[in-house]
Amino acid sequence: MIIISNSPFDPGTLLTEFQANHPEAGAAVTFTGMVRSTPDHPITALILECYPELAQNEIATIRDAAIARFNLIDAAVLHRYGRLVPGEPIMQVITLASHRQAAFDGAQYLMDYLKTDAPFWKQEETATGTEWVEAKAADDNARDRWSK
Amino acid sequence: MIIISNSPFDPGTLLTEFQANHPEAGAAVTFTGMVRSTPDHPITALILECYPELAQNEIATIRDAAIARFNLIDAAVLHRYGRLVPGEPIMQVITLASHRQAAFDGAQYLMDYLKTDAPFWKQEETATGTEWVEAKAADDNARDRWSK
Amino acid sequence: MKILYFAWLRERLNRASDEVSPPAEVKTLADLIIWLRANDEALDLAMANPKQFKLSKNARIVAWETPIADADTIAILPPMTGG
Amino acid sequence: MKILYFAWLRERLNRASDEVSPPAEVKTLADLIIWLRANDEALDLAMANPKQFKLSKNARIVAWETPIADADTIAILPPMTGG
Repeated sequence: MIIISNSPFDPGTLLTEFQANHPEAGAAVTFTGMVRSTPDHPITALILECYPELAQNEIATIRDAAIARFNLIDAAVLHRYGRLVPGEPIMQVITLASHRQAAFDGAQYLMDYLKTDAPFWKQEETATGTEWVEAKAADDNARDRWSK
Repeated sequence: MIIISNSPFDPGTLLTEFQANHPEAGAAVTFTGMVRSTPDHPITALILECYPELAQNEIATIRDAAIARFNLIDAAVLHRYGRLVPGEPIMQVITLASHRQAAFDGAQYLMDYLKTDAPFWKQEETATGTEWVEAKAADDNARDRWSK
Repeated sequence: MKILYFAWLRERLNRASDEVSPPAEVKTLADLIIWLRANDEALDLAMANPKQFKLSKNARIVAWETPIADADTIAILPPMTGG
Repeated sequence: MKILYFAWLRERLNRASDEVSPPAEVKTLADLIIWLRANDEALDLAMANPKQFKLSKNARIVAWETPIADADTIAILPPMTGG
């Protein structure tokens, strides 16, 4: 399941449904990313731009690779775009596997690739305007550990 | 939050509530362990025995250690006991952190310690009777990687 | 002193607990296990591989060398298989 | 040929897309980028560090040496910051 959407989602509903559909799974790992606003760096919103057709295709490729590599029973990716306020879920990954290590590894692999290879761009909205979030070298490094 | 309970729980409800209570978190990792019955090894139920007071104390210690070590914003552990049928969630761990790697590491750390240090014992119920699940050396190894 | 047994140890002994009054020379958990095994053939057999068991005192896992007192509740814990 | 721009590149150019008709010697995406930059000062400046951009052809990320045709939709993608 891949969902690219500009509507809010409830992280728990997705997990419950996905898990209920796969009674053969022994382990589920769910990653949920949320909009953060901190005292050091307060923001009023995060605005996500996206290239939906490309996102759909690239995420499908990443998801297929994760399922094959870690022998996952299934994997779901949901990613929002549009304007999101602090506390709102931005994206969610769920992996289902027979055992816990595969579910953890699959979820981390998906996250590392999504950070660098999924066509989304974040803009932070503050009291004084908006600014594009810069890509992090740390994210490239996190992805590259899987090709060692 | 630590819950030791013999009542069924909904993995999603717990995640949604926990996440909603912590708007300062940027990342949530949820591990859910479910009862598996496979064609190779069909079971009718899993019966979990527990020493509740000790479980509460030991899980509190493990949880405090995870929060300190990975600088988590919060962590929740829920573990069931009693008779569970295939597909039912057995336990759930949720970690909340500013960033994803800490949330992933914290969840894996909690799982590795819970597997070996939380006083629960599983018994598999099949058509022919019940049998205690044997502890796995792999679980001791998974835990020991954190003390390197 | 209350002794609790869990899981397959409880099944092997056919009881979940005992009330015991060990003699004064039983000062630590390790002493207690030696004394219990000497007085109970089924427990002695079930604990043939003692290192696999963890022990708790008053609902805290503690080292085998921990001192004990009459009012303590002790549990003998087979390898755990939760999670 | 349709060219799509995203995020800060779209903002810098002040438009989300172009329709272009590159000459026959523009055979690959790499050729196309050179040709586009030569014809557009703002794009040339915005792509001063070209290696940071990924390119897509018909909604698939592809290598810079990929051949292109008139009917293709190309996108120039600044470093991604999703997840």
